[in-house]
Amino acid sequence: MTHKGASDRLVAVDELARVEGEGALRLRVVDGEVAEAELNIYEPPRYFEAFLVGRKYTEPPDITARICGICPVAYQMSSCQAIEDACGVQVPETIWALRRLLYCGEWIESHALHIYLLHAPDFLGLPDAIELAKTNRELVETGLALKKVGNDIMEILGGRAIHPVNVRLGGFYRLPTPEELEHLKSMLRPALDQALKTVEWTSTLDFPDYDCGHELLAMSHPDTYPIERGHLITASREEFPASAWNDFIESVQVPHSTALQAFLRGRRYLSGPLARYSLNYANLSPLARQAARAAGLGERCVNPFQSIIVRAIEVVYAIDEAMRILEEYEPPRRPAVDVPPRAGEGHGVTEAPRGILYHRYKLDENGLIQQAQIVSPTAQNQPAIEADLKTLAADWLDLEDGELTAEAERAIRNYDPCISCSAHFLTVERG
Amino acid sequence: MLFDHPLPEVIDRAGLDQLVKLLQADGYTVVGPTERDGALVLDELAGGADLPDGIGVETGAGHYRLRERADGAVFNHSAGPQSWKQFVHPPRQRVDAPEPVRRLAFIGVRPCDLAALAILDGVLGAAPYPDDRYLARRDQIFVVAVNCVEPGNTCFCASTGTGPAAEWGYDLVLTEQEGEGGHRFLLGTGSVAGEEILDRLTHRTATGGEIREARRAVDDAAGSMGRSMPETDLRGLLNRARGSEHWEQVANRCLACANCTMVCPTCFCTTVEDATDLEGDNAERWQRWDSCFDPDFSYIHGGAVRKSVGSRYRQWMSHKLSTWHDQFGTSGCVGCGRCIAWCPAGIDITAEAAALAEKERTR
Amino acid sequence: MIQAMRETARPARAEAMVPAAYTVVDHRRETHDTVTLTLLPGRGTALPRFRPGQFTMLSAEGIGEIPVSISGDPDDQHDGRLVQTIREVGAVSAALCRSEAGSEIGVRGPYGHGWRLASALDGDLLVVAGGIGLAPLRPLIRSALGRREHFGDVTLLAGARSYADLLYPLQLDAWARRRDTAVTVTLDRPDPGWTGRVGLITGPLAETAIVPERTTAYLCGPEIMIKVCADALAARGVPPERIQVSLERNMKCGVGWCGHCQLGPHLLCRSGPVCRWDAVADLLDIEEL
Amino acid sequence: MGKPTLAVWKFTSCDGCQLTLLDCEDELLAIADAVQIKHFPEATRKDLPGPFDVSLVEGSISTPAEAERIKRIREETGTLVAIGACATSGGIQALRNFADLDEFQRIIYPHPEFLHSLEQVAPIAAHVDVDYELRGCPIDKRQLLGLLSALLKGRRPDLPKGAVCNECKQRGVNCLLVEGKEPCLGPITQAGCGAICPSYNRGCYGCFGPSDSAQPEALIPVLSRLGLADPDIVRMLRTYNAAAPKLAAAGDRLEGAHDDA
Ligand SMILES: Cc1cc2nc3c(=O)[nH]c(=O)nc-3n(C[C@H](O)[C@H](O)[C@H](O)COP(=O)(O)OP(=O)(O)OC[C@H]3O[C@@H](n4cnc5c(N)ncnc54)[C@H](O)[C@@H]3O)c2cc1C
Ligand code: SF4
Ligand code: SF4
Ligand code: SF4
Repeated sequence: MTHKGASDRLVAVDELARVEGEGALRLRVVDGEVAEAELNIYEPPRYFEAFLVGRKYTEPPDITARICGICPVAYQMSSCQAIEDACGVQVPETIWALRRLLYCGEWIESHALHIYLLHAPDFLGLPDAIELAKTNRELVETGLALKKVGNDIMEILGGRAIHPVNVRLGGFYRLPTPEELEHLKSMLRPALDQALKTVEWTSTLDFPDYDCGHELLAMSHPDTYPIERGHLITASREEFPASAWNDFIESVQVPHSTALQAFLRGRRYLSGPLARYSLNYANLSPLARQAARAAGLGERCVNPFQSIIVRAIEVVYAIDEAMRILEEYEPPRRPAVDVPPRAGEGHGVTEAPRGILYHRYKLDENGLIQQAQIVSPTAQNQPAIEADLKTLAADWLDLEDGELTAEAERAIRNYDPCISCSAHFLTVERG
Repeated sequence: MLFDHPLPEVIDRAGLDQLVKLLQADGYTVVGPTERDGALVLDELAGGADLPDGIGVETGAGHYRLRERADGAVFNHSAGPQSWKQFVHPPRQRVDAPEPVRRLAFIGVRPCDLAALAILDGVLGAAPYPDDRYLARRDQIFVVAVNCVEPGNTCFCASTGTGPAAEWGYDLVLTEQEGEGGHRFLLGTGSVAGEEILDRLTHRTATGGEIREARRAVDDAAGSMGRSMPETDLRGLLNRARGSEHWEQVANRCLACANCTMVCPTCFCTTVEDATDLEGDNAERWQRWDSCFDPDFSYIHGGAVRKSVGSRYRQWMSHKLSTWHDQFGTSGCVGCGRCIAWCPAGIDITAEAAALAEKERTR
Repeated sequence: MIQAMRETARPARAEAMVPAAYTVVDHRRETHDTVTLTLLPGRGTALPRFRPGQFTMLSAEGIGEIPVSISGDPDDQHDGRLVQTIREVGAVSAALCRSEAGSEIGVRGPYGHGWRLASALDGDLLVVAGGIGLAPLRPLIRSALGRREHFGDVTLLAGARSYADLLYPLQLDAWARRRDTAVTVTLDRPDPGWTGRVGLITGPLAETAIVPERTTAYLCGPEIMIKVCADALAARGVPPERIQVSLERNMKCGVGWCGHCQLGPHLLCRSGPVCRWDAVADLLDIEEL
Repeated sequence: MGKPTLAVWKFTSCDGCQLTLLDCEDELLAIADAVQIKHFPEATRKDLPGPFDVSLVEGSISTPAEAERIKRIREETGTLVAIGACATSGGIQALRNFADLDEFQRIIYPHPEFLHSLEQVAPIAAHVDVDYELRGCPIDKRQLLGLLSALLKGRRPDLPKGAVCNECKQRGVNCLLVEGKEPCLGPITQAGCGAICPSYNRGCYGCFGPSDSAQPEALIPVLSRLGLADPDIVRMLRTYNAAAPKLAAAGDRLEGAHDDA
């Protein structure tokens, strides 16, 4: 048994709750100092990159979606992009618009899930949203309604909310009908209000003062807030295209994790809402910026606890953006352009709700996959999460074990880690 | 009874649009063939323009393609994936609550499908336990039949005695003609309601030549069916074939996917399931199409009676061609060919019947 | 598919599929898995009188509907009462078996062709029941015993797995005590102290003296039992048309619309469940028909 | 009598099937009213001890620790429902059953010695008795709600065993195979999704796994006629339910036929 204030103690949570996938947490205190802080990812490995080898180039959008039930669209978009890149195919803007719309659906769904069902209970000292609903049913209902709008977009555009079936290389299997798009518009309008209310409500929560000192990595696009396209930028003004990924990012295996951890030229870094927001504030829609200001946020926010506000702002943005896309929608001439196979290598990178998702494929001339590499957001954020834990834990040493672990879990949930997808990627062998 | 009608009338293509409009004005939802996703389906028509002018079909075993026609014919196609069954005996219905009934006008019912409706009437509409829901729907239907002048590759209604001429069971009957004199439809009436509509249509009287041409076209159709059932006592043949090893052979090709039963205009089997909400209040009872190919179809406590695919195919084919007679006094097959065209494996009921007949002959 | 619900004429009903509400007035446990319910109709919902061998479709609301034979006395149908004996094998039968006195269940029927008794007039009756098969035969026996003078010998053979599984033991006892009725019970697994017959029902059947040309046989039980017994009787010269068997197939509607209960040419809900052996013997020989 | 108790468990999987429960936005609070959720880490920190009236089990068994854990869950559970392709056939990760695990580990991890994997990825039913299976990658929301309301009411869940084709025809979706548009696994795939893919002009890729009466051998010639080469057909059969015995066997035979040639 370890006690509060003891100078040597080990605190562990075997099964982290309200995160996607299976992870554990370990803090070791030696001589009154936090000696180790580990986010253990023990999710069993599934070897995706291995069995992708030998599969056909048309398959990764569906297969890699199965890496993560929470952000399948991210996998579909990054893989489509990488393979289209390898095949040298340009997809028309009209199809990009639909892809972005689908991706907005995933952002709305995933962020609403995290804000209301996973993260909010932490601020209120409750075990879950069901308890929250007992005191504030309306609030939870708002969250669920928002989440549903995200799912509606995915169901209509993708056929279903989890592992959508309508995405293919070059575009879609079938285009949405005018009635379906009208229906979406009618769903989105009321959702915008709910999203704005969400920003307002999240901004009233209590936040510890804490600025993480991590490097930030996000995508950037000259014209828009980054979702499905762009190049990479850092807070220290480095810029590189997806194709240079492996020159900048290195993946390392650590014994306590089935996920490989990623470092940017040796530095730990943060990707996800805070990084996106802080590096792309100017490209948010006016409404989203206004909501941010009203919530008291500046153009930069690096307090992981406040990520809940930033997510809410991104939901406003995604709804706003979805409505814009629908207003400006012009049906593509064909649901998909042809993507004939050729030998080559391609890179794809997109912004999953919880951070950057990188894919790389090497194809032979028949379109069979020779090599696949996937770097998931949580693999990238894991070092940053552990660093936060270590820093923050120093302030918690007076707490009882139960309280201490609750605080630690909360620090982890700030990142909306998706452990299902973080386990087991990254090709280390080359060639 | 086109040819018995004192003097068939004639309408042109615009008259067809007018017919649709008149029916709509009378409160009917007009349903007819229309193109969707590469097939001619039966769906609500906004107007006559939704009809498939100039679209033909090419069918075969497990094969269906649309093709452009040289002429503008509207009704010369066969064996679409749907039948009128879906409107009178819908795929899903609640059986424990009343349901509003729509007035439907069917446009383009081919003789085989008229026969199929008559068969369903005999199955679901007959005493002592008529399906009131079925009858209520059936009651509200206005039927515009078309005589068949261009059978398809999978058609065999001539050998089942259910076509190519529409004999009865319609309010109006059309015979489509092209060529000299333009695109036109000879129009006969089969009911008072049909005559009333005819009175309001722009029409003229058919010429003797037109009537003779129509008669010849339908006669020719009888001789140009893509397929035929073997000329034998099918009822007895299938009765005797229950123990045949042929069923095993079919089972190797059959997918047990139930497509044949779903597309068949006379297959009527259903199952019933109860549903409740999470609170457990609000119980509902739903009926939905079922199929003798479904593993649970013959389930009784302890296991299904028909476990093998062969026994299920035997059940299906025997029911259609043989035991239907015992149960309902007619054959269950009207020769529309849908089950042949829409079987992904291309299993052909006429070929299987021929094979059974051949086996019996050579034994 | 057409969505619009434009013109609404008169609403469709499915009279034949809507159950009448009956109240359970008596719930009697017969064996560990079998219960007999006595049902009374609600006001104005009484169904037509039943004949021995007919069945009803019983509903447990929100759970489902199943066919169950009527096991009550056909000469006691006052107030429209129905007596039915149900063995619990799955969800619906379990829910019905749980229906305590006072609860409501849905009933449709009575349906089907029952036992033909008139054709047996002045002859001998041989009743062979296996397990729950005694339930649909009880109304027949009661009917016959109520008109005892019209028949010659009346013999009942009943089989059960064990004494604990035996249906209506008191009733069987009472019949056995009548001088004009021969009752033999046989158990597959005898309990200690059981002095009666042991083994399959085919044993006592073989030993029962019959005059084939005078005998009408009534059989109900597992299909395999029916087959073996009917074949044995036919072999002993009982005319197949005078062997009556009650058969079971999946039934969803009970009125000939659902197609599930086919046995070759038969829709068992209409031409059965009681069939003449000459009409079904060949069919039951064919596997998976 | 207290409320029925529910537990949701995760094994090797993507979380998508349990997310389906959280995706029942309109019903989630009603579910929480109707049952007591004892264990569902994705949604709650609360973690109450068994027994559990109903356990929803997601994921396949792929490590020795998982094989132990599922036994404990079975012991504490009344009705155990395996949810999703991973839990009912092994899921996509069972593709490694067809390959050399050591080599797989080497491709991805510099230090494979840190990993603990069983030789074979297996469905739940390979390790313990399963009462019901919800198929699909992911499961279908309506089927999940139907199952829960049926279990709450004591009804047999309505889980059709026929092929996806039933749903195409009942929805009025035209057949892609017969129209020669797309290869489709619908005729051998268990119904339940509502024929989503065909309704999006795409052939079913079999995420609900083989139907009860699936005859993959009868579909192979149909796919060949559409121009698929044998390796393409093998890949089609071997994706989301690769280890389902019927699909695995058909794929093996087709591959074997090639090796001989
Ligand atoms: C004419 C007739 C008379 C019957 N009489 C009696 C009786 O008096 N007492 C009695 O206990 N049982 C009787 N049965 C059997 C009874 O209907 C089944 O035991 C019951 O349907 C099982 O339903 P379940 O939902 O409890 O079980 P499950 O095994 O879960 O059955 C699921 C479904 O399968 C179907 N089904 C299963 N078994 C049968 C079956 N044997 N017959 C028809 N459908 C079945 C039903 O649709 C049922 O809802 C009779 C059956 C028939 C056909
Ligand atoms: S059995 Fe085939 S040909 Fe005959 S009516 Fe049915 S679908 Fe048409
Ligand atoms: S599209 Fe596929 S699932 Fe649908 S009917 Fe055709 S073969 Fe069956
Ligand atoms: S059609 Fe097939 S692949 Fe598509 S969702 Fe349904 S079962 Fe899955």
